[in-house]
Amino acid sequence: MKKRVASPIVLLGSRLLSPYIMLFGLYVIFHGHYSPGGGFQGGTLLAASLLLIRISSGRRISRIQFSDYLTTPLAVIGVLIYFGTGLTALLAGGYFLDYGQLPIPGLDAPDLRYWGILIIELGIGLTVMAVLVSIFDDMIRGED
Amino acid sequence: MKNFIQFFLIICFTGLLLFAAMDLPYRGEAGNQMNRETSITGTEVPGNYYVQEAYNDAHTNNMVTVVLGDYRSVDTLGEQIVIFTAGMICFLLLRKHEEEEE
Amino acid sequence: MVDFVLGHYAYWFTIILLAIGLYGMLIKDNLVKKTIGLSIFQTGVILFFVSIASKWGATVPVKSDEFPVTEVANYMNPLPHTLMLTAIVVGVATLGVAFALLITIYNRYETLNEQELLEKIQ
Amino acid sequence: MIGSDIPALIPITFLAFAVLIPLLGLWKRHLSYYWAVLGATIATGFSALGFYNYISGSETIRYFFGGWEPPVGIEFVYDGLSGFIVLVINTIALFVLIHSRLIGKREFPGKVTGYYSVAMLLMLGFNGMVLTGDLFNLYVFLEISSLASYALIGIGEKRAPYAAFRYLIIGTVGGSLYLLGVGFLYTVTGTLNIIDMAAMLPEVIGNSAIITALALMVAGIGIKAALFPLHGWLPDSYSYASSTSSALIAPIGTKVAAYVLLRVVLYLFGVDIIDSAIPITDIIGILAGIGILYGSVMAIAQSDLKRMLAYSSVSQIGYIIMGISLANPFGFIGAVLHVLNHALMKACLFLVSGNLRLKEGHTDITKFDDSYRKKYPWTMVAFTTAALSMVGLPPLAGFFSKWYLALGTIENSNWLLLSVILISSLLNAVYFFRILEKVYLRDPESTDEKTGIISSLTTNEVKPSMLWTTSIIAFGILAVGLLNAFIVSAIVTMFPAGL
Amino acid sequence: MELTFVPLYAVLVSLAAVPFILLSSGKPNLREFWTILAGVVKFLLVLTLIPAALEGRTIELTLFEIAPNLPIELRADPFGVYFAIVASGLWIFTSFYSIGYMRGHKEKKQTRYFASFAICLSSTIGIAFSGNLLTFLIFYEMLTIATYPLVIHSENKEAIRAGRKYLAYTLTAGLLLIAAVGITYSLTGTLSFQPGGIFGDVELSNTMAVSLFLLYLGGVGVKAGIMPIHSWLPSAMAAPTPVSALLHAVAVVKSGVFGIIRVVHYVFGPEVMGNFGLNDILMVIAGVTIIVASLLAFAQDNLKRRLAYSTVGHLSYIVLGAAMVTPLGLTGSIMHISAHATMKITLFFCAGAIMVNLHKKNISDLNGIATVMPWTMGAFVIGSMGLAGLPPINGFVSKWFLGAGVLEGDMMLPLIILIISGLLNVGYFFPIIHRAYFKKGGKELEGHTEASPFMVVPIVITATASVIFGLFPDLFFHFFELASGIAETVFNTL
Repeated sequence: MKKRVASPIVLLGSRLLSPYIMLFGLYVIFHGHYSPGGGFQGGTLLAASLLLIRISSGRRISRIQFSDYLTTPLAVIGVLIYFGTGLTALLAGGYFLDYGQLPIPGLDAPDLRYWGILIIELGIGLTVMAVLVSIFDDMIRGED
Repeated sequence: MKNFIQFFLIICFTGLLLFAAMDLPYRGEAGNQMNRETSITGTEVPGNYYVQEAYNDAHTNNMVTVVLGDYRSVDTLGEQIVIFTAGMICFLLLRKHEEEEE
Repeated sequence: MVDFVLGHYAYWFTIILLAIGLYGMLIKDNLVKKTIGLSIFQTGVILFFVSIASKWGATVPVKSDEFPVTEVANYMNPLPHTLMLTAIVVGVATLGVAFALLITIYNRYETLNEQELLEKIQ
Repeated sequence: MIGSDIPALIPITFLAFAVLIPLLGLWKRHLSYYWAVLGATIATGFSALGFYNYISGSETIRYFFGGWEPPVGIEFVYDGLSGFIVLVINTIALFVLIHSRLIGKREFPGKVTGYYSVAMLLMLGFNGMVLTGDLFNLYVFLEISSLASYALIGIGEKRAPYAAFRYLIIGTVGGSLYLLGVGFLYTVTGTLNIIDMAAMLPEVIGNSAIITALALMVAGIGIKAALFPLHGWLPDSYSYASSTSSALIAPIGTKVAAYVLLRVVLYLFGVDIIDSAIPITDIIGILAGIGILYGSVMAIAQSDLKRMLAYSSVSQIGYIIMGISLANPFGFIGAVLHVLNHALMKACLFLVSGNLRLKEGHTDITKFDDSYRKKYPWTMVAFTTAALSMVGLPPLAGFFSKWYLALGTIENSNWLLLSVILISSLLNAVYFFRILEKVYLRDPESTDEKTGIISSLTTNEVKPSMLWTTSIIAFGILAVGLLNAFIVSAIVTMFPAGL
Repeated sequence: MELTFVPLYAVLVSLAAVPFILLSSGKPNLREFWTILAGVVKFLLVLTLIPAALEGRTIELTLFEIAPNLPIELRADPFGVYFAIVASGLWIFTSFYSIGYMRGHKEKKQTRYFASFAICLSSTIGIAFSGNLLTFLIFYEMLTIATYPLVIHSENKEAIRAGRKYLAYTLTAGLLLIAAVGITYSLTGTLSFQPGGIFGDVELSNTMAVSLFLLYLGGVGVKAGIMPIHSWLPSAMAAPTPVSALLHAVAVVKSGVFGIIRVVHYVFGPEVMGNFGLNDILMVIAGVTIIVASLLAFAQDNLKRRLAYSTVGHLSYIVLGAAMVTPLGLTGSIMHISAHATMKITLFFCAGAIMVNLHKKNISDLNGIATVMPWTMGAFVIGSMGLAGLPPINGFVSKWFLGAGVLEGDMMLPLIILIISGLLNVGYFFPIIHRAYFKKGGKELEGHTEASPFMVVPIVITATASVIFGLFPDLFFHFFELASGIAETVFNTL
């Protein structure tokens, strides 16, 4: 790349698109219970919105939006959300990942499962987003 | 010569798959094993169970989500680990910390 | 015979995809093309799974009030779809690792052509 | 309480540490090693506890994830066999990880955090593969372990990434073939659970899709296990990878794949089907035989220690697969025992090569001489023990797996494979005694011509953490040899139905 | 005294000495003290077993199971005790002799030498007391490995080549033995040695019996030096002379012939041997070996090589005796184990003494040395006379019984072989004696005297022992009584 900043039109266009893609990604995650969708699909869309900015604006600006030091912790947190949900169920006396045993008062087993699935989908979405961004970042930097 | 062996390999592979087609059930027929009510040995067929019980078990309309998130949640955890592994691998292969503290 | 061919029509495409993928991996010299072949090969497998999930006259596996869930024939089999979500993610991860390796290879040898690479390694 | 959760706890431990290491690595990077060792220790503790429970009479544990009974849900099956393999691989991994501290500093500085995290993921994948009772779940864990091993191999010498890339291509094809096989099986039976499917397969035998599925699965797993014509990725990968990676992957990776092959052939399809309907065992028996000879011959031709060990792995895997292909009790005992023995021997040998590489900077056999014995006396004792065991001299461990395999071939009246076992022992002797002769006899360059006294050489043994792990594994080879009656009597309780 | 554990102690005592030997590597006197101590203790332990063996009692000790239904089993039956007496008794002499030889020769790496020696002896006693084939196999392979450092001791090119050859032969043999043992196990379900064989009720096909026998023969025959597979033995003469003496006249080769007798009479049994004509095979091989080896011995100028070929020939006497499958033949064959051991060790000791003292290896250089080394050459004369079968040396006794066995079995061919080979023995030993006594020595002999007492005393003792046991075979150790008792047990159980 010769110039540090690419064409302003591209930058503007992607800045315009990015929030909508992100919003759609969140929709896909949360609406996964009722229509095709879920954590992976939504997480990919979230990553796409971040990567769009990264591609169009270069490293310096995109870091302001989403620092590349955040990716690994976020990915770990995503895994930990899933893992922690399973472990909670295990500690509450059920099998690992048995959402029916989650210690949330006032809900019966099917509803607990409903919420359990939602929680893990969030975790997945977070991990997928963070990992895809981190792969992109690593590849851009090359091997140093 | 080398190419010949490789083409031969491809042809063999294709032949094997064609051989499998002889007894493979037709696409989309209701009588296929995985679409039947009970299996050969009388156990539950998972595909049917998912369709019938998914909503009762998790109050979720999307059966794929229930299978993914609940019935086969270990697969999904594994899948998340796969993607996490890919991230860690790119981190490992491509990035390096400058200073090594002790 | 006609029944046989028509009954398996999706399967024939699977075989073609698998053969193309294998061809790409075995014959092509460029490592990126090999990776593409690999991807096609995996896609062939995914296509196979998705194709066996179908039932004639059934709808997508999202519960809707028009079709009672007690009648299994109303819905496609959700299991292969779920499995393939996983397989797709595995494929993506594999591609990611493959490209990371390709980058390191390129950094060291400045080529991705297998013949040149082998010469440089010697 | 904890006993029934063990099948889940072992992989969970690895998972927890795999995610904690990068997180804590942000805080203090050099602690990663200790976290990894801690994780491996806990997991080994669980495996030992589980196997102890099994020995003292507890039943097979079927762990239903999410509380869903198979075939609806996914289960982990902790029976004697999987418990045994899990214990073996985790113990080996623990020792290799303890051994790895200085190698890490030397061979991949600045990458320890990622390295140990990926190593934990590798072990997670292997444990999952061994424990799972679901065919598709097995694929997922297979891919986790494969991806991790590509990366661990890619960290190494200059040529390592290319070796890793080739392994990636071949390995992913293997995974896909396996998945395609699972697809055929699912199409015909409608289930993915191994126990469930094993009950159905006798009903549909003769179906061409099932035969193809078996062929595809054997080929796919055979790639991972480096079964003879599919072994092409192995020598490069093992010889260019960093010492720790090869010490971790060589003893464990191919063994786990061989174990999966055993599960598929003897448990999923079962002895009856294999014996009567499908002649797959004859084919893999012959392939294993060729592989044994080929690996040994190629090993003789190598001048680099690690490369030689890699080819020797090809040959030793052949033993395990031959044991499976015999499909009789002695063959089974031989195969399972050889998983343990070969894991110990190969781990010991690769650790020795790691020690040498750290100290000398190379593993070139032609440069070995008498000074090595003076500089690294205990390392060389460990090497000698492992080498003699590889040759199959009693009462070391290697002899006994050969003994049971030989009994297995005799029981099948398969004289060809019997002679393969014997000939390959001789070939092993050739390539190991070649080194031993150099190490103990060849006068070093630094010898004073006139007096014949080696000048200025003192003991220069590796650090205790490396020395002790190597020595303990070497001692383990002897112990397993002497105590193998106990192990075999445990293996006898693991027989699949119909044996 | 409770004897149950004595065989175990006898095996372990020299193994236990190994750490001490290794630890005291800097102090030669202390190191050699351990060796001697272990040797004496081992010998005394073996001696305590003699009374029981004379009564025909077998002391059995089953250790832990090393494989299901296959325990490590030690069994001191008369035959085992017999072999153990020979091996452990001669170890003491060899130890003394080694000290003299190694110091006289200023060999390096003496610690390794003595340690390997101790392990060798443990393995040999282990072989003697093995109760089943698996135990036998384990000790047999241990012996192979422990001998290797001894063979290559001088570490020159020739020694290394000899070591390779030795390993190639013996490891192959070990593998054949594994195969044979495996087949036996799958046929009979047991591996225990039993007088009269373990194939009692098993249906054997002809091919199976013959090929199994050939496998066994390949397995134990290599160490016994039977003819087509003997060539490691002359090569291994590159080792220091005490090694040649003990291992190639006593431990290794005798383990081989011990194994052959075990296989013939305790695994196959006389009946099976006869039914399938296996004894004929063995007899032909042994006969050919005796004649050819004796002829080859003529061609050797190197003294040790000539002795080696003589060993090959004499080992086949023992094999021949076993192959006759008659009680007297077996007695003679067992007697020849001890007879040949004492005589051959004398001869090797002499060769070593000449080499250390005069640095002479070849027979053509030996002119007139009897004047310098009278004691040594006197012993040499006794040894060679004994090997030629002249009374009153113990070689005569054993040959006598071999001959009697031949007559008992009504076979002509072995008798002819025995006679011819006796003449050949005289033929190849006589020139040596002739040169030593009747030719005039060169100038280089001046100033030399008899070798060090460490060496001469063992030589004289073993030579005397040959004569004494020739006159009184039942003295001290009751060799004859034991041998005939063994033959009785084997053939009574028919």
